[in-house]
Amino acid sequence: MQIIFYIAALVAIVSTAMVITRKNAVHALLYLIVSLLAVSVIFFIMGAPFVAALEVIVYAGAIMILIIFAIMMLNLGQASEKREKEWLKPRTWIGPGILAAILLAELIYTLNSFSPSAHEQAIIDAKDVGMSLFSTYALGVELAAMMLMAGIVGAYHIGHEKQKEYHRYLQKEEKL
Amino acid sequence: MTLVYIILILMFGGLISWIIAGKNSSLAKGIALLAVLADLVIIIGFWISVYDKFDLGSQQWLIDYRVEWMPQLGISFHLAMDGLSLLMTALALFLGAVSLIVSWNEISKNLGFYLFNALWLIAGIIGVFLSLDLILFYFFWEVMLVPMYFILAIWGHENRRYAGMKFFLFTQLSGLLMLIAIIALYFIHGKNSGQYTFDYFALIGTSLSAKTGLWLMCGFMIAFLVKLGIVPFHSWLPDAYTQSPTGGSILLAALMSKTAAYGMLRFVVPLFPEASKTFAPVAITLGVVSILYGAKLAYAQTDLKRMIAFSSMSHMGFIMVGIFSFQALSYQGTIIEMIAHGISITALFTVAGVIHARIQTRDMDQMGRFWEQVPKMGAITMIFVLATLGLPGLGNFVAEFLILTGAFKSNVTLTVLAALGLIASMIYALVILQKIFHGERRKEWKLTDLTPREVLAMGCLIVAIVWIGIYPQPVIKTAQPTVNSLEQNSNNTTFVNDTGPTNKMTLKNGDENMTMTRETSTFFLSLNKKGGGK
Amino acid sequence: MIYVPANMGLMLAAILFLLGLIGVLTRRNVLFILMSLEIMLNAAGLAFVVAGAHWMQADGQVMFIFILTMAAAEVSVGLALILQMHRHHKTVDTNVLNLLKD
Amino acid sequence: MDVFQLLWLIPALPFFSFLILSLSGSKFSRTGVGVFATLSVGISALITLIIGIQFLSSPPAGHFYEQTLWVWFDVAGFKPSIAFYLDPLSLVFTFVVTFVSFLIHWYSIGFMKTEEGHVRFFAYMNLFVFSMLMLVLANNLLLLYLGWEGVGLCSFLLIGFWYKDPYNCYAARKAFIVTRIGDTAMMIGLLMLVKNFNTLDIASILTTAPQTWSPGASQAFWVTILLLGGAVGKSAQLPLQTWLPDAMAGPSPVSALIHAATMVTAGVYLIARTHVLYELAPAVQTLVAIVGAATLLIAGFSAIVQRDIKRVLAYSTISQIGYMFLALGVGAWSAAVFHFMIHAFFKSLLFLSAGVVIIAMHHEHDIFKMGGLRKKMPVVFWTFLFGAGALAAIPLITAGFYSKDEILFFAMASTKGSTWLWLAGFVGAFITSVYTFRMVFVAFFGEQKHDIHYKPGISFKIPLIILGILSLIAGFIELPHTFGHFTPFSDFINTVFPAVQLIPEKEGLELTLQISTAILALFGVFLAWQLYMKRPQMVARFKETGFGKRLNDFLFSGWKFDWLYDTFFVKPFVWLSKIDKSDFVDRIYGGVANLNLYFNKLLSATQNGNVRSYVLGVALGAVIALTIILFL
Repeated sequence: MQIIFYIAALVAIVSTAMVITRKNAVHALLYLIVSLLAVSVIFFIMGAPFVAALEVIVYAGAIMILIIFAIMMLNLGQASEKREKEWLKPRTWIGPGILAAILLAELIYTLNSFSPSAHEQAIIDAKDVGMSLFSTYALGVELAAMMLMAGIVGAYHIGHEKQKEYHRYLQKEEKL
Repeated sequence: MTLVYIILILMFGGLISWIIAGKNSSLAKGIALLAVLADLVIIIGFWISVYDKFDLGSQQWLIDYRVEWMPQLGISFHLAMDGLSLLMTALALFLGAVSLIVSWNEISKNLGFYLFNALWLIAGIIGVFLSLDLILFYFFWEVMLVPMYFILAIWGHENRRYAGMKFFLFTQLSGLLMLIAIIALYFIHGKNSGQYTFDYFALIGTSLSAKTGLWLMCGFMIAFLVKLGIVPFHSWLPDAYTQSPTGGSILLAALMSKTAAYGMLRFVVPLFPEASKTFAPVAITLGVVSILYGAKLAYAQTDLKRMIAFSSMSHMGFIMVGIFSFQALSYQGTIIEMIAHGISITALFTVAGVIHARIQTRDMDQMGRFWEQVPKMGAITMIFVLATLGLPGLGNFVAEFLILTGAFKSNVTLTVLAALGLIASMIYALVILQKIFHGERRKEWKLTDLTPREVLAMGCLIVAIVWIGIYPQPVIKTAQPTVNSLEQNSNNTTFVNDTGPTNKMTLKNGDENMTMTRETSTFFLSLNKKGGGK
Repeated sequence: MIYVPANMGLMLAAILFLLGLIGVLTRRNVLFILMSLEIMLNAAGLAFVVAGAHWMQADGQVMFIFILTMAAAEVSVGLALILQMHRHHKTVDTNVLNLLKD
Repeated sequence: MDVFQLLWLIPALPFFSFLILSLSGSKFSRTGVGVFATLSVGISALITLIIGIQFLSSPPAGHFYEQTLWVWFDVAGFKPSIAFYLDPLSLVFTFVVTFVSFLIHWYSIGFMKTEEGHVRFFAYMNLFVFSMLMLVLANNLLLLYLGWEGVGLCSFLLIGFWYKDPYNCYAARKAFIVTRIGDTAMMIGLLMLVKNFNTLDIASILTTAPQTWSPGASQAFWVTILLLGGAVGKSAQLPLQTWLPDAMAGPSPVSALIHAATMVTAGVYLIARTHVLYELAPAVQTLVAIVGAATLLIAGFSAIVQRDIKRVLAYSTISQIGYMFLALGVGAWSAAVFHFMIHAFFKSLLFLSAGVVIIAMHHEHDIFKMGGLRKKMPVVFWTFLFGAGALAAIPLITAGFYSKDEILFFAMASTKGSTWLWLAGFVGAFITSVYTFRMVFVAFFGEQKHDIHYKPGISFKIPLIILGILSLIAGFIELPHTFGHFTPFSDFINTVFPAVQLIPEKEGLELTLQISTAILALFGVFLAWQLYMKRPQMVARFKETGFGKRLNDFLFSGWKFDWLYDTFFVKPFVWLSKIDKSDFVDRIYGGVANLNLYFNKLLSATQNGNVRSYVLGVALGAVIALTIILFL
């Protein structure tokens, strides 16, 4: 039944490739969601149902929605699609492509050098994860909480449109 | 303890005047001057009290003060004084006092910090003259550097930051080379004798192979050559001398360059007798090149301070020639030159500062016929211009004559070339006098003659230079024990060199080194191998 | 619960990661760069989970959760920045925003 | 009391006077300064006279007296002292220096009456007298060198006395530098002497040298040639003679004292003082003679075409010192000293008279703009005529005849002399009388071209008259064999010098030589009269021709020596200074700094603010790091 893994992997790779080549942001985002869902499938078949669920809920759900909101606020239209076309010239692909190819080759070379023997698998469910998370990694959880807090405050502060306090005659010119 | 007090008085004086300067600037200046003068009185009192001892000639060291500092590393707080360091300390205090007096009104911005730097600089210089532990020596060497950098970069003239940076880079880099050499010497000595120490007396007998000795000596020499401003390491010198405020120029040219000459006499020659013999022809050649090239450059300048700077460089060439001739005559000449040049260059920079304070320029093309308005300044300048060109009866002549006499005994051709420097020095020296004080009036200036305070300072300098010119015997007598030991030291080397077995050993060492050079060109690797071989 | 060889899983993670890297390197639109970053983070998380499954330990998943948290925080701040950038400079082109230079 | 103990006062008095004048000269009255300075030198002269009489009446043991004041310095057995040495040679020089200085100081009181900076003038003059006395009285060569440089300094200061004119500054500088070149040679000579003898004490060098060196030793050769370098510099002999004509920029008393009577003869003194060394180096001694002969001719020819009265005198000074060198070179030591003394009298007289004329003519130096001064200024005319007569060696009645005649005779008859040397001197004597009387006739005869607005006062006249009388009668203390054979001077001074070795067969020529020289001198006067008084148009016409013009220019510029030195030494040096003003070594370090800056620019180009290129850098780093880990 490994074929499921390979199909899911293929879907993930193809959709990811589509993400980075799309001109329309919304299309790219949809492909990204597909890719995330595929990864979620892989998680599930590898015996990690909890994170599979998280992947769908948090990643594909919350985060992607956030990005969609952002796209909406940016209001990128037809013009941006045209511009994307200009920016995505084949020339720009060459360097990163070669680099990535080299890296890939090296990784494959490394990963091939160890071939794990098939052994029994166990499902690690939410309970196990939770036990580990709140005992061994309790400190990490605290830190992550702090980071999230900082992220929220930061996002608010940065995203907040500052009140401009110019004289009313100047406002028109100064408004960007 | 006297030696510690001398340094501490200066350091505390500097601190106190820094603190006070915000409230009462003239009191701060007074305290600074008082600290220097108090030291000067101590030193002169001490000199008078020991003056008769120099006749015996047996005891070189007058005071030897040593306490452990970091015994684990073999570093001790070791100060000592012999005739040479006595003379140099007295000179440093005398000229330090003069430099404070002549720049009395020059500094207004941040006066307290200036006084602090000036006093710490003098303290550092005196520390260099007195310390006999190599790490302590290096410490004071750096203590000198930092205040000087501040004086140059904060209170300097228009191009001060460039000059300050150049000065700092040159001296710091060369200082680090010296530190490497010091540490290498420490390890070699430790390996040879099992006693790891930075103490001068212990290290003085370290036996080194010809090549190692040469390398280590080069580490020391480069630091000293840079400070002395010898071609081709002089590049920082004109900029730093020119851009400093008057007090800074005086301390730099008159005192700091002397620390290098002192270092050669105290460390290079005794620690590396054979290497310095080997190096001597190069050193004398560099000295001669400095004399002639410095004089030539001096002639070409229109900036008064720059010209004086190059003239100083030219005179430093004589010091090089004197030290590396290894003759009693030239050693004495070198010591007198250090003193006489210190005095005359102080006076010349003072004149440059005095003129700059009055007309805000150093460009000699804008000066001319000053004698008409300021004859006193002209007459005083003339005396020191004459000293610079080596007029008999003034200190520099005695020095240069003795140096040349000694050098003539060891190398005729180079000495003749060095003597040509006497002609060259006259050519540029007369330009100073005639462009500023004689000739056409190129611009209308309103000048005021020297104030009594300036006349007093210059009067002291005149008395000193004439005294050295016509009766230098006290200086010679004081330096005699040191010179004796230097001479003995170089004579010993000659003796060892003349015997057969040593020659063979040098030859063997040479072979060994040649193979090593083939193996690796890195100096430290070869050092390690040598240690391993033993 | 299917057995998946760990090297295959890691290879997938590597491929995804590199695709994300290519995206970061080639796209000029800052929004796409952000998405590509998400891909890379996700790939990293995948690698952790694969490794955790291989060793039958919960730690891999714990790490994934941390990464997830970080991604969330990063995306929120990142999007806020993008919005400000668009507001002030009327562009989403990273090449225009090169004030961070010598 | 032993009068010899007063010896130190002779140089000390002018020195104290210098100190007092330079420290508080402005407090004196105007004439007070001059009188004070003159008195100090006068007392020195008086002490010299007393000591001289004592020396003559009861000479000290060994015909010398030594007085040590203190040890200058003492290093490794080398121990020069501040000490004085009095023997007949230094006594003669001291006497001439103090006496002539005294007269010139006296004269200067009037001369400087209206000049600005008179305090400075007298202070320098006193310093000069002090230095010159140190030079002649020094018992060691280092102290002599002190005086030697001191007189050079004073010459510099006094040539540039009117410092406002850049030309005077140039002349002063030139004099100091050119003589310094010689001085440096001399300094090297001193170094050699120290190396060989470890002393610079003149007496001990002169006694040990013959024991250490055999005649013709190379050491002796080098030492003497280096000392000769110093001598030719100071005495303005070939090839360092170029400074003296320009030195005439100074006031006339200065020219009289320094550049005629005393300082320029220091070279003669030096060679005479170290005569033992020169006898050990016969080649150099011959060179001295050749230098003297060549100089006297070159300077003589140049003097003929000069227009500036002081330049004529300057060239004649060079030429006369050439005679002294000639005498030294042929071993006629006492003749050289004798000529020095006579020359000091008549040349200072000539300069002082010329100074009066110049003042009277409102600072006009050109003799062709003078003329007819004979009637307006009779005293000056007569004294000038006496001086000129002595210079031209008018037979029998002038002192110059006796001294010059002695030199010419020895040039021929000494074992070290030759006919060629004599011939040079002989031709020189002829030229001398031509140019001397050209000057006299053009300036004092003919019609008056300018008004005289100043009559010399009595303080001018007395020194002139005294010197004029001396120019006539001083020669009688040394009469030749053919003419009385009365030689107290050489008897006195020959306690220092060995007698001249004569070639027996030439001894008889003396009378012939004397007569021919006498006739030649008179013929020269006649020729000058013909050329410049009777037919001046002849000379003018000759000057019009191409050759004549070029010859005139060539001689006028002093045989183009200045041009030569300018082209080969001065200009290259100045050029070198100009192109390398800011030190090429500095450029090298600047280059290192610039190279660093360049690399800095290269590296900072990578920091272009483009986020993606930074990421690229990270990726590249990852590739490299991985590659290294995996494959290396």
